[in-house]
Amino acid sequence: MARVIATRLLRLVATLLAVTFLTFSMLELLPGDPVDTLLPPDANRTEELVAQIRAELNLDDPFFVRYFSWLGDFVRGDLGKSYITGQTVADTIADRLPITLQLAMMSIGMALLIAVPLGILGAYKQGKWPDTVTSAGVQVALSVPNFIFGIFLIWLMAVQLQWLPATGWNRLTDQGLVANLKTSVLPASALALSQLAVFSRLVRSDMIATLQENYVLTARSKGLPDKYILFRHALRPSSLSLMTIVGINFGALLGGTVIIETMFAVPGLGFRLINAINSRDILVIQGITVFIATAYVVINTVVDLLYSALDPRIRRS
Amino acid sequence: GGDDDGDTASDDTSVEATTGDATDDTGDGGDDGGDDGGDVTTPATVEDTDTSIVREEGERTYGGDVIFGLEAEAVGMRPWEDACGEPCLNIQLSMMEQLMRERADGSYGPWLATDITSNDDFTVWTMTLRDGVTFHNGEPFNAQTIVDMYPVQQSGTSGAAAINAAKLASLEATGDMEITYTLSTPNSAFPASLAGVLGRVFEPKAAAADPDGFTMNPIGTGPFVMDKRDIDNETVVVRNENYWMSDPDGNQLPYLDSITFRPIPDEGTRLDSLLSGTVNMMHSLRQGTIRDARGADGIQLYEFQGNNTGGGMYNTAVPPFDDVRVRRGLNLMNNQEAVIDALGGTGISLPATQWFSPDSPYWTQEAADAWPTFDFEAGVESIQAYIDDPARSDGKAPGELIDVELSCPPDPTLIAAMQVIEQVWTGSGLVNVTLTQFDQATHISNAVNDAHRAHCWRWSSNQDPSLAIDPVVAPPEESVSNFPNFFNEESFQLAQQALQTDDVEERTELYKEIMLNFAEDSIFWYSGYTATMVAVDPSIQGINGWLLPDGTLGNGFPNAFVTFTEVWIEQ
Amino acid sequence: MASTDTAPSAPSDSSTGDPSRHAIGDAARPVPQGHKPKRQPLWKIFRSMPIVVKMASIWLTLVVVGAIYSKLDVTVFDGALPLQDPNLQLNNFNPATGEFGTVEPLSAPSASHWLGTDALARDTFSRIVHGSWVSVIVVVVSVLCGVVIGGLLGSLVGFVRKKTETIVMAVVDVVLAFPALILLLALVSIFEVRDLFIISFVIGVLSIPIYTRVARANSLAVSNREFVTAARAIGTKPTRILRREIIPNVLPTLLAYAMVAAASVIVVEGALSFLGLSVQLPTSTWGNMINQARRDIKENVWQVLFPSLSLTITVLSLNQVGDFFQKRSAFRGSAL
Amino acid sequence: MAGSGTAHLRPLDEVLLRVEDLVVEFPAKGGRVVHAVSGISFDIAKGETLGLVGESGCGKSTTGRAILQLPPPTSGSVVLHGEDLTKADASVVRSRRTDMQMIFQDPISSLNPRRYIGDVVAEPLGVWGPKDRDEQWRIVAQTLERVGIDPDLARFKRPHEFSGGQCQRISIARALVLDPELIICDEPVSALDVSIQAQILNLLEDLKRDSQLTLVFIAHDLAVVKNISDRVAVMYLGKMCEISESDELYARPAHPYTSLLLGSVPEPDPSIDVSSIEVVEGELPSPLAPPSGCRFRTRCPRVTDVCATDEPLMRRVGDDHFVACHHPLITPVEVGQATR
Amino acid sequence: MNTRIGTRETDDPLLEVEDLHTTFTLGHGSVRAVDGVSLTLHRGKTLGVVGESGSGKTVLSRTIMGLNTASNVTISGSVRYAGEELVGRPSKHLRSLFGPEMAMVFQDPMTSLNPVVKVGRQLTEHVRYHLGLGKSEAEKIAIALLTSVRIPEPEARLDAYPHQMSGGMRQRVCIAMALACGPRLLFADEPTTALDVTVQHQILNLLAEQQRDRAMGMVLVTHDLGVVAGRTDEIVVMYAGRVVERAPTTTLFAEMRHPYTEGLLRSIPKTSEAKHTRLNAIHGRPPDLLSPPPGCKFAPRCPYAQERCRNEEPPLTDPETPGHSFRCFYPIGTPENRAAYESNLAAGLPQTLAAAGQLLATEEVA
Ligand SMILES: Nc1ncnc2c1ncn2[C@@H]1O[C@H](COP(=O)(O)OP(=O)(O)OP(=O)(O)O)[C@@H](O)[C@H]1O
Ligand SMILES: Nc1ncnc2c1ncn2[C@@H]1O[C@H](COP(=O)(O)OP(=O)(O)OP(=O)(O)O)[C@@H](O)[C@H]1O
Ligand SMILES: [Mg+2]
Ligand SMILES: [Mg+2]
Repeated sequence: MARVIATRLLRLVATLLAVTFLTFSMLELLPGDPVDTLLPPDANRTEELVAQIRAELNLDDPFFVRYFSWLGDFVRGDLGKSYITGQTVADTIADRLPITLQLAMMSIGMALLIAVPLGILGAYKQGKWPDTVTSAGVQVALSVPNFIFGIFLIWLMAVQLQWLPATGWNRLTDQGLVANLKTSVLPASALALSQLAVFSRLVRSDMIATLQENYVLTARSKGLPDKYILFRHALRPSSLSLMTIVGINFGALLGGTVIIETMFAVPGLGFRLINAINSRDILVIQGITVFIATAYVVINTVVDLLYSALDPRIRRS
Repeated sequence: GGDDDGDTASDDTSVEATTGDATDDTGDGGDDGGDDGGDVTTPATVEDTDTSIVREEGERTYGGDVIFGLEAEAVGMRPWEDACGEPCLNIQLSMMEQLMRERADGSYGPWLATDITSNDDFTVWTMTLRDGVTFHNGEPFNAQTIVDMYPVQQSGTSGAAAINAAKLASLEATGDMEITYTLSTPNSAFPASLAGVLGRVFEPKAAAADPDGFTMNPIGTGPFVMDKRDIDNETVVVRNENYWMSDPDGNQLPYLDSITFRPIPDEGTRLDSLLSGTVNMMHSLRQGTIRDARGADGIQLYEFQGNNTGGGMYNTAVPPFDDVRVRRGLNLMNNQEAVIDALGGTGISLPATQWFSPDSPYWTQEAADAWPTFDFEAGVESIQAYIDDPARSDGKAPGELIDVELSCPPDPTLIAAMQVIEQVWTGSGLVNVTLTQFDQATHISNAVNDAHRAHCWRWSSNQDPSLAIDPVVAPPEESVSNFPNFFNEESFQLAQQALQTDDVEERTELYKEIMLNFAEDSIFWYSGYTATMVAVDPSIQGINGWLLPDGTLGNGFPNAFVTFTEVWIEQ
Repeated sequence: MASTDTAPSAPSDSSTGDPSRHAIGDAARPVPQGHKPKRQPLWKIFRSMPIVVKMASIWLTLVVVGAIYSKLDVTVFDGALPLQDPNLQLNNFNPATGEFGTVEPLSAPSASHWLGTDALARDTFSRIVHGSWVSVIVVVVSVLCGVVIGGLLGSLVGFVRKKTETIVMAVVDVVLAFPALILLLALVSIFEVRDLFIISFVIGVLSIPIYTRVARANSLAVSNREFVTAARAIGTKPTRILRREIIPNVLPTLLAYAMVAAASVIVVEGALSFLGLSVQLPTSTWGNMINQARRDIKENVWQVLFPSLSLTITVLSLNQVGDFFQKRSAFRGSAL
Repeated sequence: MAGSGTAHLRPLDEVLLRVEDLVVEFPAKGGRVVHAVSGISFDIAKGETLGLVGESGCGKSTTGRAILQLPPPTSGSVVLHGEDLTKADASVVRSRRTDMQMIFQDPISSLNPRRYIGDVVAEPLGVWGPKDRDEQWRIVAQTLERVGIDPDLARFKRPHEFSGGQCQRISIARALVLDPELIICDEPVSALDVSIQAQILNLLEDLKRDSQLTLVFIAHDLAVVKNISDRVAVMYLGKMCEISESDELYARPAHPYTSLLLGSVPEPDPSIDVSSIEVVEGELPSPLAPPSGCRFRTRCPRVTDVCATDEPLMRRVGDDHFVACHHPLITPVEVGQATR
Repeated sequence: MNTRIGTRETDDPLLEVEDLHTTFTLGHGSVRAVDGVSLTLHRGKTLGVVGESGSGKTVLSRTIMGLNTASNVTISGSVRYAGEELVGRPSKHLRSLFGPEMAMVFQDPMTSLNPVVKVGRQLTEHVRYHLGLGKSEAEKIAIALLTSVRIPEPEARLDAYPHQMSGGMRQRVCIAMALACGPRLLFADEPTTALDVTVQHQILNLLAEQQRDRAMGMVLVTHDLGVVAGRTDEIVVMYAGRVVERAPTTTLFAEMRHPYTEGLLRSIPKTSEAKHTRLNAIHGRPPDLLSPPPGCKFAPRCPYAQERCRNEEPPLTDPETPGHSFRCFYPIGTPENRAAYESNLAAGLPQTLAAAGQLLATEEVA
């Protein structure tokens, strides 16, 4: 096991190097002087300012020298600062990450909560009406883009029923759980819908495969009740690929909440990112991108390791 | 050199003028560009909207919180550095005050100043400051403050531009509470500059000590104090218990306990947020939102049309726009009514003929009459004349179509306007139109770098006309902001003259002449005046009629920014 | 017993251009010729579909036909066909007077405008038809990209394993690490890319890793099958094994997956449009129709509804058809 | 036993193939090594059928594949026609594969499900044979007829349209199409029903008789092996136990393992009292950590101390009967021939 | 729920199956996988079921157990366990029988254990469910069970996962699991097919031993005549879903009457025969159950088949020897059979030539 972890970590480091390198090159690929790209168009472009930026970014050094010094800074948590807001990128991320993280986790949690029972039901009643109905529902859910579902949610829950606020975000740390939930439920639901669909499809198909396994027949021949078989025998072997997808989705959500965050005015990473993109705040774009990519890689590694911890077959070998 | 650079973005208001599209463009630019024309189709609707400024009656009560949905986050809070559009002004002015403010009648009255006078040729201005004002951090406000602010302003992007536009050469403290400004050239509109970035008072020691930190923790003298700033989420300001101003009945201002500013970029959800009670106040610079808000129940609307004109400009340095026949022809073909009609801005904003809306004291009937309004046949004729001219400037053979590249930022509403214009121009059978879109930043830098042809633009300045007009009529080689790259000696002289008098009628006359020249030279095309809106829960009062310290009526809520000193919530 | 009757002109598979075809030796025994079975005709496959999948494939066909029709209309017929692109002639513009027609903007569905009109009084039905072009191109280009490049890479590494695999999969991991939407956003907005084909291509490139993974997994499974060992035992060159044995077995699954992936590609374009960052306007795309109509949603909900429905139904259909073919190819595979 | 030694090898010029000291190891997780085949030697004369039996996992398939260099063995030599394939170039090995072919256990999995039978069988010709397609098809058609498949019907059919037995015939046709000298049959009948299995065994016998084929026949069913083989080699955990002419081996097993194996075969004869038969206790040890000395010692009824320390070498116990055991059931014949 | 049915030790049969039919409805037709099977098993006896792949052995045993519950299955006929009719009973009732009354050992030990559940739990979960035992009691039972199937270090094995055991060991666990509640009837569906001969021998011995000790009735399903030869009291030979011959073991091997049984026996290579002994393969291949031939299902492959066989299905007759019945008009060892053979040989019927060894293997399959 230690060996597995070690090789996995080694791979992780290699991947991270490549990821950071690519992100770093982003600035390089832009046409023109990087200083031009970094400064807002109406900036007071004094000689000192330009010189200062060049010095801060070591723009006069060769590319690789700059990459490694940037990488060093990155490892130390220094991603530079925005020349538009003046805030450091690290602060920005530290500020936004909890929000996006919560959204991602909540939406995955909500999706799982509904998807797993649905998927099990579909597999258990395969071909019968409960399956047909849920499969159809899941298909539709899968096909509704989340921004469309978001519009609908706001219209229904905020404007018509006035149950939940339409926009905004109450930080868990400041306003407490209830207030936080009020603002987080809608965007999380909007994000959850398509995942719910993916998850329940996955659980259903894996479960169907599992239910055809001989060991399920064995369990039935032992006279165990169906519910017991479904949950104690079939669920765990059926949820291994679900775990991978949950991991991948989780990583992807860190960068995938852009639209929903903009729509619900949720001040997460995505919202900041789209603002940065709109104002061409390159260092912020770069910083957030490299962070998300890094997080994605790390999360997937962790999921891989967890996966092998969960499946005794893999754990052994 | 530095002067030219300064011109590109003169003072804060003119920064707004040039980048106005930019800052709000994510949301609004388009509508401004296209919306007008209300008067032609249903003028009644426009008149229905009561835009007169009156002081509200009613029992003022203390307490209450306002949650204000803004169309964008105001990232920078440094008046000397950051461009500040409408969302930003709302936040910034709740905490920082200006030396002067605009009155309802368009003149400027003192706010943190008590008085300002000039010498005869408007080159030296002496201002006395209000006594007994302190900053949120307890620092006193006095002449030294202004002196200390000056180097900070000079070092900042916005500040330097504002100094430049105001023609300010130097200043000195001529007393404890007295400042003397010396200008490089006459500027009768200097008080207007002091109602902008130049006059926006921030605590200079704190600013100098930690310039970047100021964005998170701005310190001014205003009625509200920064409480909590969570960028992109909410900025909370709370009542300044030591605020210096009282209402006419002697009650200490402000009435509100706090204001929470929330950026909600999505127009639809912003209005939904108001309708669902998530926020109790919002603003919008989009005509479509105004229309939707008009249709909604249970909210109170404040609409405003100021010196905002949407449209575009031609780069006359590039053929065929160097020929007035082309520009005039294109303008004559511009079916303003159709542009607005197609946009659904009908009944909200009026078609534009000049840089001032009929609300403005500078609006004149002559200028309106002189503008080449829609006359398709005349337009076709004008362009035909150019096309048939063997000496046509674009070097093509007589009879060949002219090429027009029309460029706007990629806002859906602007695109809609563009499409209508494209349709009419193409419809003449004489023009070959290409549409391009660039994001806001590129759009502006294209104009700055003269990489533009026919270019969407918005002139948004609720301020003295000189601030917006001067850079445009200045010689192109001296003024980067002369985006049309056109020089009319007469207009230039007229603008100079306008700076040498403070007589409103005289100035109106001068600016009218400039507008007539604009009509003659056709270096711009107009669509409509841009309406802006503040929509609130009906219990929120005091947005419309607030008073300057001298008891005169302020100018309401120009460009959807709200002065919160006297806002209260009706119980 | 070998039957000896020959069909002299029996078609043999790829040997059609072979000149020596009729001149084979061993005159005593005519060489038996098999009859190459015809590929299952499309209508037969269609008939075997469940009703929902039938409807889905009809819808997809309509979308493709609509896309081609609209392109023909714009390029060949110059807007002369019915349902012309409303962007060509806004609201019955009259070029003699410069006046526009009287079509009501934001109207509800009616006999003259089946799906109503948008804020510019453009016919929504025509716009949806014309908007399908973008969706179709995005799907075709990106799927081609993914299937060809990703499929090849994945099949290759699944078969070759060793270092090649390690390297390719590492690269795949890296590309996969970048949030696709963000890269696209950055690319489109910073690099000013507004060309439909380039955007589609970029989406395609970003989807390569997933295809590579799918192809690799299948290629791994196929490579472990004994017919691959058998081919090696014959002495077949690896490239030939790849071409003849691996890829034909990987492809059906990959294509079925592509159907499902295509659905998400359409949504990505929709999302880009929604943020105002997709192809050059005024080109109609479903995404930008939703985006443009959204500001009028309180006035007229139809204009958001119809393009959303088109998007949703297309995605749904792609999923359905993808599922169908996946099952079909799986059945074929396992029934061996 | 599992022993080594080469006492049983015949002179090189008498044999078609000689495998000497073949070792195949696979890397396993955690840096360990699977000792799949550990020093096996045998030879096959032309026209002979060598049966290879042993329990699952003892390295039969690995041996078969190593002969074809799929993958090449870790060490040892595979001499075909006097040429050592392990030392030959990859391209030479590839071309030598025309002389050696393989038939696999799972008839269905060994045919590409997406290709026509005609193409599958023609594949070796596509690589090595005439490039002319009609010429190819002529050969393919003849071969299909030889294995009892109607070429006309089969040409444009896919494998799933045939039964397992037919698929196995097609695999055999593919192996035959290049006229190889040696065919390695890796459990070609294990997946087939008894009634079909007999058909295939008969077919192989017929082909062998007609075309002077040399076969290596791998199977775990001792009865099948006996039926088809001239000589039988018994393997245990990567080693060779016993090799002998087959009637002799079945009549007089010399190795305790062979004897136990034979006893375990269920005979369709109700008169045999199954409960009296000796049982091999325990299970096959892991090839990751094979026992020292004789590999069978952990389950052997005749085990002594020497078995744990010394590896038994091949000794002659009969005419064509060799065994690697310290305590064989038949006393070894005294031969001077020392083993290396 | 765990009351024992028919506790009287009488001579009534433990299991009686009568005219059992199992039909799978598929999209393109229906498969009669079990087609009118009848059999009887007495307490403490072993019944062997033999037949080729696809002949319906597995479906038969699962149908008897009531484990064929897919929606496309139609079952008719009667299954009586200790006198109680099981066909048509709700699955809840059947469940209460599984374990204490009947149990099953499946073909493939590699897949019939849940890979992610510890062996200990799998061994006893149903014991706890049926008998309502506590954890520690269950553990004791588990250890006892593992010991009884001769798994070394049973305590340590409780926490093992199936993949940590060899195939033989897993099959022992499966057997222990089936025996856990002390069933009176055990189905063993090809319990050793996936195992090596040496291990197969061990497992079969183990099964026989347990059966003797517990006086269980056992149904041993296999395709290997060698397996049933020494270990069963009675044998049922199945072909294409039907029973073609049924007899006490010794009778069957001594005087088999059905041509299929004969063919089966003759096509098996035997170690006692000399090398290169030519095998008498059964010609052709088993029928497609979707469209079975009319008449006798074996007729197309039968060396003795006559016109009548091709049109008319022979009944399962029970002529002279008690307990021996078969489905054939021309049973082996009768003059009619001889005559049929001669005439077929003369006519050059391929299956007859094959049986006579006069047909080359290459010509067997048309
Ligand atoms: N590619 C491989 N990588 C690692 N180990 C392998 C590989 N191939 C075979 N082995 C191991 O080598 C040993 C011998 O395997 P082999 O397939 O030769 O046995 P076998 O005698 O053919 O068994 P069976 O009767 O099950 O086919 C086994 O332990 C197997 O797990
Ligand atoms: N669920 C099912 N649906 C359709 N047909 C089935 C199903 N299960 C079994 N069959 C068919 O029923 C017939 C009998 O199958 P069964 O599994 O009982 O054979 P078997 O004698 O056990 O064979 P084997 O020796 O291969 O285990 C086969 O033709 C099979 O295809
Ligand atoms: Mg093998
Ligand atoms: Mg079976």
